This record gives sequence, structure tokens and C-alpha cells, in this order.
Amino acid sequence: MRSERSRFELWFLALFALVILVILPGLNAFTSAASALHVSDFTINLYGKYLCYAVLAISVDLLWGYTGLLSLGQCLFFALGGYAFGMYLMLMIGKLGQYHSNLPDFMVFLGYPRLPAHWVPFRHFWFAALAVMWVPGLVAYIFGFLAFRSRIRGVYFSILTQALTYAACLMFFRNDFTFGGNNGLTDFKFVLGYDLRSAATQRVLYLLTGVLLFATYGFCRWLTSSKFGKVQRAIRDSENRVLFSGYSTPNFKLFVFVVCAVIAGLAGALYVPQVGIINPSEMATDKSLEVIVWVAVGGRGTLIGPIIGAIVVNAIKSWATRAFPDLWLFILGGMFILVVLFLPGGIVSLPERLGELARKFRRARAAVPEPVADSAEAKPAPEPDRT
Amino acid sequence: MNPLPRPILFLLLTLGLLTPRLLAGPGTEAEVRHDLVLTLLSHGPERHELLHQLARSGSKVAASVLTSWTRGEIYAYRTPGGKTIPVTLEEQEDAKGLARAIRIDTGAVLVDAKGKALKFDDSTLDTIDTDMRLRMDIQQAIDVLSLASPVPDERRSAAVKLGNSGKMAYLPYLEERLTEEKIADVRRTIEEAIATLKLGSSDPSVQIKAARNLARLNALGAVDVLTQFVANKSADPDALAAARIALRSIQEHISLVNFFGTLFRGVSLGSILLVVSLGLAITFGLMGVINMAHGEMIAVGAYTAYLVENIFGSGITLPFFGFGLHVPGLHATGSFYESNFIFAIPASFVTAAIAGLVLERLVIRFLYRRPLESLLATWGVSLVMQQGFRMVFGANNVQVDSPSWLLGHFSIDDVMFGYNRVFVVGFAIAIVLGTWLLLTKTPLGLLIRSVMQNRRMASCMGVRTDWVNMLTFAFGSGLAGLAGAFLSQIGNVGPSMGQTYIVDSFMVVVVGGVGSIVGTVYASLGMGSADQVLQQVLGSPVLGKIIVLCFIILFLQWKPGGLFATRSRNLD
Amino acid sequence: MSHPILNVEDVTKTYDGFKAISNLTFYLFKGELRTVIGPNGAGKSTFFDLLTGRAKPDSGTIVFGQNTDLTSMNEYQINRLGIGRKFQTPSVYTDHTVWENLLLSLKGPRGVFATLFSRTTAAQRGRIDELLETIRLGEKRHWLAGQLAHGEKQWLEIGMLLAQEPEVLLVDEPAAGMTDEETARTGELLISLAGKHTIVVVEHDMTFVKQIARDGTVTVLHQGSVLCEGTFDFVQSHPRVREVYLGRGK
Amino acid sequence: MIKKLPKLLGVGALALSALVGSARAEDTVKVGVLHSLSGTMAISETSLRDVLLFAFDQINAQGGVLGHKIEPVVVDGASNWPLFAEKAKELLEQDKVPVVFGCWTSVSRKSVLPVFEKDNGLLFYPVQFEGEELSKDIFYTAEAVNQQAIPAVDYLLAQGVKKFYLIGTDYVYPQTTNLILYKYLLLHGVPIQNIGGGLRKGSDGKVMSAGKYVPFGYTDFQQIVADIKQFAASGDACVINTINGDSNVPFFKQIVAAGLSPSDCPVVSFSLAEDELRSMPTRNLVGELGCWTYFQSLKTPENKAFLKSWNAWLATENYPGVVKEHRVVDSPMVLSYDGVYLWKAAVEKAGSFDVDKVRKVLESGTISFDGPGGKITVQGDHYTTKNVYIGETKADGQFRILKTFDQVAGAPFILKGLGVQLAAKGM
Repeated sequence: MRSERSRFELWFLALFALVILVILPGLNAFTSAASALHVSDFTINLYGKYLCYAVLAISVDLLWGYTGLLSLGQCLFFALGGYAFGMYLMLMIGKLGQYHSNLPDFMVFLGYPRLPAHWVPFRHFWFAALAVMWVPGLVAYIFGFLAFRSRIRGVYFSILTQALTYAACLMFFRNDFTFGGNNGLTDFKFVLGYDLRSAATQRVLYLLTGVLLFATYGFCRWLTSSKFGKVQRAIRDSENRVLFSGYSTPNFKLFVFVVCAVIAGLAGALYVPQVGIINPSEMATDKSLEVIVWVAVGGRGTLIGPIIGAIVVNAIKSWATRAFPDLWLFILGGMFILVVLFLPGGIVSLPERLGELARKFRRARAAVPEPVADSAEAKPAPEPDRT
Repeated sequence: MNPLPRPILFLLLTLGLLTPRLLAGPGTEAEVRHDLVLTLLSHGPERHELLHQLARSGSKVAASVLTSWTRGEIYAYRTPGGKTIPVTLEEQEDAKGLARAIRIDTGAVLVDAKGKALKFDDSTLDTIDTDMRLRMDIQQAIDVLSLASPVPDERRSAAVKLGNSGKMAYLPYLEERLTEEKIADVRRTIEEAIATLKLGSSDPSVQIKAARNLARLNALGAVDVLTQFVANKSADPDALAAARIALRSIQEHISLVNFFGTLFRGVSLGSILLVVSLGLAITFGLMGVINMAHGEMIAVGAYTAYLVENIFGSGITLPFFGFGLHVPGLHATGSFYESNFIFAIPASFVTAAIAGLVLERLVIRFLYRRPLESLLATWGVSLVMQQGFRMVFGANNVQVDSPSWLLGHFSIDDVMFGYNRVFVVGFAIAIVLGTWLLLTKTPLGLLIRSVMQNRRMASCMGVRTDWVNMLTFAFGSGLAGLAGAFLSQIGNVGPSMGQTYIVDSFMVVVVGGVGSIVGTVYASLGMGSADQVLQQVLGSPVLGKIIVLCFIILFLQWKPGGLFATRSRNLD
Repeated sequence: MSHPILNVEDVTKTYDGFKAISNLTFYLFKGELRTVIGPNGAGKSTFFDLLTGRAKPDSGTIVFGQNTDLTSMNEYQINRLGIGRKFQTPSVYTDHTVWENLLLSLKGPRGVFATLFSRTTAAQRGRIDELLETIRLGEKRHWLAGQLAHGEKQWLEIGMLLAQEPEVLLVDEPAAGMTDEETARTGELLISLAGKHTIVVVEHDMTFVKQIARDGTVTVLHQGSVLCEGTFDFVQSHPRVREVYLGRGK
Repeated sequence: MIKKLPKLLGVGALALSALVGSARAEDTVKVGVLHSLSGTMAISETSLRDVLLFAFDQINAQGGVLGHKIEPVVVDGASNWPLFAEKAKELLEQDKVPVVFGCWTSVSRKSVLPVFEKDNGLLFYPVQFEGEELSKDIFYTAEAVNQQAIPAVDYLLAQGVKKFYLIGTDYVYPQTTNLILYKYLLLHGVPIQNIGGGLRKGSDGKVMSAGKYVPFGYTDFQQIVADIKQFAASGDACVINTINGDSNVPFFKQIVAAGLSPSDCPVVSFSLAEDELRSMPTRNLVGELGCWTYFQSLKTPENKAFLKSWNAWLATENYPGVVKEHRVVDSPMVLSYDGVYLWKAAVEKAGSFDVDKVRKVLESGTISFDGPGGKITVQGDHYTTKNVYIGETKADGQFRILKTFDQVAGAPFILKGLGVQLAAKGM
């Protein structure tokens, strides 16, 4: 059963990769705008955003679906990555801002005499590129170390991550925190000397995001199929057993938490140049909860689920915010309730569930009572520890 | 206070029967009106003199006409005969935007030759212009007039203004008023004003006496004047020394006021936190359900208060999914209308409890053994409910008026106690007591506690656990509704109002120790006080909040189970 | 032989003013099969919690072997010393196969990076086969643990414990929820393990206690301290024990 | 197969735009409306959508623009700033609209600005802002700081107010406004100790921020109001309030509870218009001040005509989501409305919808419109000249107009100029 699904997943992904990495950018670059086959710059940009979301969703799933840690703060790391890269982009604007100064605009009108020291190294691309990983990683390490050491689990962990995110959000909203306050970082012009507004640069960013997605997928697949991955899922299903088997669960959880923060940071870094803005509302708790919806809808505990979920939910959102702006929250909220109550496995489990229903239906038609000891049915939903 | 009830006093005043007896000068309303017309139509220094005379009249009419004048609402009407009559326009406009004019000289409606009321559009009449200099004169006249106002608050603020004007000319008015004044609070302000003015005297002995008086009165308002005085090196050395002593003593008084003020504010903020998180302490603490829609239960309560208020008033038309649902009103007035909040409190409890009941039946009951899932599903519920509020009540925040008995404040030695804040402290005590009694002294409480401790065992003992779950959840939601009713008095009522409190209330429950009502009480008071103290010390409202949140994360290192950890032994 | 492998002296543990364990002193010798009985609330589970690092005593010492102080260590450190614990309700990884459950429990490096790059060796496979034989789950090696029957889960957990090759086995009510036949087999298994391992069994079921205790020591806990200690027959005939525990049924 | 792929990937937007595209008729012109219709900002922005729809219907009833009926494309920014950028891109690149009316918050404007620059679009921005921006693609019908805060302070100074307490929400508009006012007050002889709320200085000792700041959605104003009460104890004080949206309700409720009446210490608010006052306890706030370039209570014939036709439209329209009950009109709405007419005038003068041509006409400084708030003229620098009114609140949530400043020209970047003036005075 599993290997069958896994084979299907690989085929699906190969096809998906072909479309995402070859066909779409190809059609964008090599067909004329008038052609019926043309994929517009807008579409490429939009898909680039979705792919970032998909990477973010994988990181949430690795935490939640595989390790049982429901973090309401994953978007904090996404935003931190975004901020780190945004700082570099901010400094690349040069004198093209509103004030024609070397300083970012918001620093000029708030009267900063010079660039604050912690901004200086972000002039270098390599520094920013590393910061995208180590800043979220470090924050995750410190918080995770404290939280896991004191055995904060389950919903307590969720609530505490919510508090962390809330505190960070308040902090970044402050204008004197030197990150642009509510307006955040915006009006980017160049990355490594390339014009961010050109279609070619956007296409390269899009391709990079695609590569990041598949690399993340590959990495997570390797990780989850290793013995480490088995321990991870064991922690999810029975943390005490793991603990009493001599594994240091705090270290394992910390490792996953940091890895996920780094992945989210990378996604954030690619997200920012594509959407052109990063502000503190990106790290708010409800954004993180929205990512959890994508994962839940797609199917947690699988690696393909979050990708599907992120793209499907966001596509619906893009459409619904235009077609039925009033109903969008009903759709999002309703989707969440229904999935949690009736389809814990998400879209990915849909074929199985339908198959099951069909079998039941057929059985009922045949009117031959059969023992219900069907192995597919007996698989219980993973139940997190309750403290 | 007033020897006559206020309505009668007003009546007498308007009839001109009660001559203002406080200050010398022309008395009857007719005389005042005559002077007013003279003032309005005169020019230059003559106007200045006339204004002074008016100021001494203490007349309500003069005050209101002069106020209108500064606002540019006094117009010159030229009769066909070429006479100029100063008028003001009535507030009430007819369908064409025209209003009747009131003559300043008589107070009657302006009529034409046939006795028919004349109507005007304000753009067709000439205003009697004022310039800045004149407006200041008028303002002074108004200030002196309000020193004789029947409303103590107006007298007080007039005294503050006169005291800080630095004009010795006001001294006689103030001193005269002091001999008449009965209300201690106003007396103190007048004394303060007199002393403040006298500090500007040229006689050092008067200055010294004034400074000592200010110190004795703990005159908060005199800090600026004293600071300026102290900075003036050319003043008399003895007077300077007295002023320095006065300044220091007032500043000491201010730090005391701030200290006790912060203390009270901490308790009141803590009470608010307690009120909003007590419901959560039940649903999360006792039942283990992470209800992310707790904030929306608060909103249900607040919207109920809004509805109740409007039902007592003139009714309301709700957008209600675009259908325009009309809720009729009782058109209540007076103290019956003012009592609407008393009815709103139980109503909020009931509606939120019903909402909780429905939520429990439809969603929560499937998720008792899956707390993480309950978090997610209830978040979905919270989104749906928020959008629901928008569709039913409109996207805008709605307006809930406070009953007059919750407005205002009283002061003890300059420490301010807002009625609504005092109310919330009492309210918090009441609901905690109520909850405690319910849980410990009633059969239902016994059932609740037994189910919460061991669901399986209780059901074996024949307790209908699903029934108890339902009631407990409804009770927790009802408490959230109570919080909403109260919050409508101090904050916003809107679709996303619940979001404001959700993080804080979860923090309170976690810090207090899940399942412990006592812990919730301590945690909310502690967090409220910490927030207020940090705010006072750091001078920034948000830094304090951030520090409190970080501190909580560290606190849980030390006590992972919260302040009052209830030990759960059967983890496996 | 004279020095006990587990040395618990004068240990007290209080929860919210309630003394779960009070001045408990307990010695366990290598190779012993010790049975601990006691009425509900006697402090049996707390006692195990203290031994495994789940709870810290308020006072008293717990020493493992010659001089390893257990009170300052946490669960996984104590486990790595060679003290394994089986929980009252079977605790297995429901979403893993039986085989994987055993693999994760095999003695070996437990670090984060060690597991990342670990590969299953032939020796490990052999060991797992052996264990599967012992716990009679060879046929069901590819089943998800969540699909096993209750008794099978109990055995799987015992198997997982054995996979860790601990010196001391702490077994909490192994027979709970088993059929009589399964119970008997579990008893045999435990008896066969004694000697090679040191075992402490907490149990309610007196038939089962009688089966495994044979002439070994039985410790009776009451209100957080040892009421009496001795052979099964001695304990059974002890008047205090009859009064507080066995006699309750009367 | 390949042709279908983009749709298979589930972008409804694409399919939708194709559908809409096929329905496009020759005699219409698409116009973008970009506001938050959901999320936290929906409270404010929905009204702007409504008034824009009204303006379009009004224009269409009179024959449209250059003979083309206006076809609004309404999109929801959902109070989500990256989504604003995405939707702006969609409007400009997919729908190819020649003009967009929209945005409320500064951050939403900042987020769409690069998109407009890249795709050469036109945006009319209607909500009071900090004025520290010039973009060739944005026309600011909004109040600049010198069309709101500075006239209000002038008025207060003339009333003899001596002490100013500055308080706002911590974001760019209040920060900039307060910094401007701080400098302006110093220049007008107000001593530094009479400016309340606190100052924050940079590493070089220069004041970077003046006033007290609270985060968005802040609710507990006890301490701040106690501080204000002490500040105002000596009389002749006022509060300059740039608190945004929601937080105003708890702030004013606390002000009322503390017994700070407008006669002791008036509060002049720059983010509270008639629409926001609907959710405020106005009964207790009579006499507090506001300053805008339009008040519903204006009695000009233009305003009366506007209100009449707006109410008539509300009674008959049947757009989904437009609330009919308890509606008021305020400055941001009227400035949105003015924007549509200014654009129309420019298009008609240019004789074309072409963005560059229209921009050129607008920049000529000759385009004006006699709007409900008085004459409004587009300046060469994209700001607008208009009347400024000071009003005080009445119990019914309307304003009584106290003073009018005729035809004030909007001025960008005044912060720098004030700084230079201060330096010249050696302060």
C-alpha cells in the first residue's frame, strides 16, 4: 500500500517538476505574448509565490505531521528569512529611493545619522544569504532549547509558540526597532545587480524557488525515511516510550525545529523579492495557522500533501478574494473544520477514502456480511501525547 | 450641593427670575441681552470694556451667546428698515436645509412683519466676525462666566484656566468665588488658582506665601509655573527657596500618586485579564479543549450587550446578510434605559452559553481526545464566526454607550479611580466567587469535577459525561460572554474584537497552571501588575508587553506546569 | 552479590501536600525477580517514576550499581545506564511496524546524528528475528503496531524492553488485560529472564504474583512505604497485609 | 494538453480573467478598485469601494468617459500587503486597467508602488498620509500633513493652547506627523517641556521620534490617560491624537472616564472621521476636534447635491456587500470620489485613456473639480490643493465646522524643510 502510493507520488512529482521547472518558464520566455500558449509574467510571479508557500508548508508538515509539534509560529521564521534578505535588497536600492540617500527611506525620515551597525554586513550578498538560514535557525534554537528542555509539549508548545510570535510581531511593529515598523521593507530594485522588475529576473527567482521546493522535498524524503525519521514519528506517537528507550527527545525535537526554521527562512528569502514587500504582519499567528490549513487540507504526515495543499488553497484564495470577497473567510474556516472533522488525512487520503467507501458500498450491495477486520480501516489516526 | 434641584434651577435661570447673585453687575436677562447686543455691534476698546462688564454678570445666556460668537454662529440680520439685529440659527434644519433664527436681544424667534418665522441658510447671512485678539477677550469673559456656572466641573476647569492665565485681574473674581464655593474639590482648585496667580506677584512675601500654599495643596497643576519660577534666577532668594521646597513636595506627591495609581491600574488590568480568561480556564483548564474561538464567544457577549442596549433604546436595523433585519426597541428612557447594562450582563451569559452549547455539539464533542485538533477546528470556527459577525452586524465596529453610573471617576488624594475600573474589579471578584461556588458547592460542580478528573470512571459511575461536557463548555463560554459584556464598556465591539484578548488569556491560563482557578487569579493579577509597572518604568506601552511575554517563556522553564500545577499522573 | 544493584534509601516524594512516597527504603540485588504489590494509591507508579527519572525525590538517595546517583539524571540518561521500564498501558509506536518498533529499541547509539546516518546491519536483523521469536510475533513483523491486539502490544513492549538489553527491568502490571493463557505465558517469560536481568514487577493479579514470585521476595507497599517484605507465603499470612490489602475484599 | 496545463494547475484567476476577457465590449473602459474588503482594514476600506461604485454609476448615467462606460474591476486586498501587490499586478497586467483607485494604509501603498512603477499605472490615493513620498504613478488626493495637522495646530495655537500632548499608533503616519508637529511647535515658540508624550533621540542626539506610541489594536489606555491628566493639570493643554482605528474607542472611553472634557483639554484627532465616529460613544465626546478637507455637515450646494444623489443611489443599488443602513460620508470617501472625477476630467482633456497622456494633463496643474468639499486641483507634483476644515464633534457623530482654511496646497517632504528652519534658528 505504502510503496504503491510512494511510486505514484514520485511519478506525480516528476510530472509536476517538468511542468514547473521546464514547461511554464519555457512558455513564459519563448512564446510571444499574443500566443495562446503564452504564460504571462503575472502567472509566473504568482506561481513563484505559491511555490514559496509550498516550501513553507513542507516545513510545517515536517514539524507537525511527522513530529507532532504544532507550531503556531512557523511564519516567524519565514518572515525572519524574508527580513534578512529584504535588508540586503533594501541596501541595494542605493540612491534610487524617495530621498536619493544611501540609507533606506524610512531611516532618512526618522533621522538616522548612519546605517545601524547590525545593518552594515547585509551589504554583502553572501552574508545575507547565510543570515537567511542562521537567523531563523538561531532563534529556533534558543526558543526550542528552552521549550523542549522544560518538556513543553502538545498544546502547550503551540500556545507558547503563539506567544513567541506575538512578542516578535509586536517588536517588529515598533518603528524604533530599525526594521521599518509597520511599513516593513519594500521598494526593492536590484538583486546582485539584476533589475528585480525585469521578467527575466523574476523567472530566475521562480526557477530557484522551484529548485528549492524539490530540494526540500528530496531532503525531507531522505530525512523521514532514515532511522531519524522513524524516531521522529515515534516521538509523535509515543514520546514517553522514546524517552524511556534512551533517546534524548529534546535533542531530536530541537534538531527538527531548527531544520524547519531554516527551511522556512529560505522560503521567506525567495518570497520577498517576488512579492516585493516584507512587513511584520507576515509573522502574525494567523498566517501560521493558515499554513497549517494548507497542510491539513493537503494531507499531513505526507510530503506531497503540503505541496498540494499550499497550491490548492492559495489558488482558491486568489480566486475567491476576487469572486466572493465576503465569503473567503467562510470558505477558509469551513475548509478547516471539515478537514479536521471528516478528512484528517487531507486530499491525499481522498483516493483511499473513496476506495474504502466504494468497497463498503460494493460489500453492502453483495449483501454478504464480512468480518470488518480490514487492515486499512484499523489504522488509527495518530494521537499526540496528552499532558 | 445645590440648594435647588437642577431642572428647577435651569427653569428659574431661563425665566430670568433668579438673579445671579455671585458677582456684582447688571443682573436681569433682559439687561444681559441688551449688553450682549451692544457688545456685538460695537467696535474696538468699547467692545473690550463691554465684554468685561458681561463677564461679571455670571449669566448662562451670556456664556452661550459668547460661545456661539467664537464659533462664528452669530449673524447680522439686516431688517428691511436698515436696522441690524444679531441672530443665531437653530440647530434644527428643515428639508430644504433652512433654519429659524433666534434674536439675541429678546431670545425669541425672528419673525417678519406678518409674524411668520423667517428661515435662513447659514451661507446667506453675514457672520459677525471676530479676530484672534477679540476671541481671546471673549474666551476670558466666558471663563469668568463659567466660574459661576451651576456645574461644579465647569467651575473647576474655569478656575484652572484663570489660575494659569497669569493675569492678576482675575484675582478678585476668584477670591470672591472662594467665599461662596461649597464643594471641597472646587475650593481646592480655586485656592490653587489663587496661589498660582499670586506667585506672579511682585511682592516676595506674597510669593512665599503662595508657594507654601501650593505645597500645602499638593497642586499638581502648578508644577509648570513653579518650574518656570525656579528657573528665574533674578527672583527674590527667599521666594526661590520656598518655590523649590514647594516643587519638591509636589513632585514627591506625584510619585506617590503614580505609585498608587499604577497599583490600582495593575489590579484593574489584572481583573480584565481575569474576566476574559476565566472562561478559558474552564474550557481549557478543566476540559482540555483548546478553544481558539474563545475570543468570538467574548464578541458574542459584547454584541448581546449592544443588542440589549438598542432594544432598550429605539431599536436597530441590522444588515443581516443583506436582508436588513429590524430589531424593534422599547424606547425606554431615564433610569430604566440606564439599567440596560444590568440586563445585558445575564443576557450575554445566556447567548454566549448557547453559542458554546451549539459549538460543543457540532464540533468539540468529536475532539475531546484530540486537543491539537480541537485547536485547529476551533480556529476555523473563529474565522467563520468573525465573518458571521460582519455579515450580521456590519464590518464596522458598533457603538455601545456606557450607562452614566459607569462613566466618570472619583479621586482619593489625586489617585484616580474610574467607575468602570472599580466595577471590573468587583465584577471579577463576583464571577470568580460564583464559579468557585458552582464548582465546589453544587451537585453540578461535583459532576463537573468528577468528569474532568476521570471521564471514563465517571461514565462508569453512571454520570452522563456528554451531558456534563456540554454544560461545562456552555458555562465556560457563558463566562466569556460576561467578559464581552464588560469589555463593551471599555473598548471596541467589533467582528475581530476577540482576537485582541486570545493570546493574553491563553497566557494567563498557562502561567496560572492549567486546571487551577486560583492559579488563573494569581496569574492574571500578576501579569496585569507587571504590565502596568513596566509601562510606568519604561514609558512605552508595548515594550512592557513584550517583556512580559518573554518573561513567561522563561518562567515556564522554572515551573513548566505554571504557578499551581495540578499534577497529572496518568500520562501514559 | 552483597552490594545491591539498586539502592533506595529514605526517599520521600510529596505532591501538593500528599505524601506519595514516604521514607521508602528498598534494596534490589542483581538477578533478582522482585514482585511489588500494594493497594491502589500505595505509591507503586510513583516509585517507578522516581527510579526512572520521571520524578525527582524531595529527599533521600537512589543509587544504581556502586555509586551512580540516579536522582540527578533524567529519563533517557537513566535508560542508557541499563534501566528499562514497561508502562502499565502498552506503549508502542502505533504507526510503525512491529519490526521497526524493535529496531528503534535495539541497543546502540542514540544520538541525533547517529540515527541520521545509521544503517541496519545484519547482526541487528538477526537480533530482531531472535526477539520476534521470543515474543512470538514473527508472523506479524510487518503489521503496524497499532493493529495488534492488546496482549500482543504488551509483548511487543516487553520485546522492545529486551531489545535494549537492560540490566534492570521495571515492569508495570504486565498481565493487565491479558487472557489467562497469555498471563501464564508472560509469567514464564519473566521467570526465564530472571537471572540474566534483574526484574521488578508491579502487579495486582495475585495468581500471577504467586506464579512469578515462587520463593523470591515480595515487597508490599502501603501509603508510600514498605509495609513488609518476604516470600509470597510470608507476606500472604502477614496480618497487617491482610488487613490493608488482601483483607479489603471481606 | 500543454495548453490546458496552466488551468489544470488550479489557478482560477486565470480562467476567470479569460472569461471576463471574452465578455469585454468595445464601449467600456475597465477601471481598477483595490481595497481591503476582508480582514482588519475592511472596516474602513469597504466604504471607499462603495463610494467608487457610486461615482462610476453616476458617470455612466451621464454617458461615461469619452463615450465609454466605466466597468469597475473590484479586487480584495484582504488587509494583506503582499496580496495588494499581487492584485495590483493582476489589475495592471491581466486586466490592463488605465487607472486604479485604492489603498488606505501607507504600507499597502508602499507595497503596490513598485508594481505601478514597473507597469506604468496610475493610482489615485485618497487617505490622509505622511507626505514623505512622490511617485510619478500616484496622484495623492489625500490630505498631506500640511493640510490637516498643521492647520489644526495653527488653530489651537490661535485659541491660546500652550501645551501639546502627542499620541499615536506606532507606524509611519503618526511618527512622521508628530515629528513634523514637534518641529513646527518648536518653531512657533512652544517650549520643549510643553510637548508631551516623550522624545526619543538618536545616537547623534537629534530627536528621531516625538510622542507616545501604542501598537495596533491597543486597548489599555489607563496609564497614558493618567499621564495626560497630569500633563493637562495646568490647563491650556490639548492632545494631538493620531491613534489609528480600533484603539480610539478604548482611548476615548478612558478619556471620558478620567473626566478630561474638551473644555479642559480638547483632543484633536486626525484619523477619526464621520465613519469612525459611528462606533464611538459620541454622546460623551461633544466638543472634541477634527480636521479634514471635507465634513458631511458642509452646507455648500455641491455637498448637498452630492449627499442627495448618494442617498438616492444607496436606496436603489444592489451591489453585493454594500451596506445600506446607517451610512455616513467622510473625507476619505469624498477624496476617492473626487479622484474619479479628476481622472475623468483629465482623460477628457487628453482625449485618451493612455496613462502617459493622462498623467501629462494631470501634471499640467489645470485639472480641478468642484467636489463636495470644495474645489480640488491637481498640482504639478501630484499633490492636490483643497479646502481644510476644523470641526468639533456633535452628539450625533457629525462635525460642527469651526474654521475653514481656503485652498491649501499640499506640500510633500515638509519634514526636511522644518529641520532646515530649526537649524537656521539654532534649535
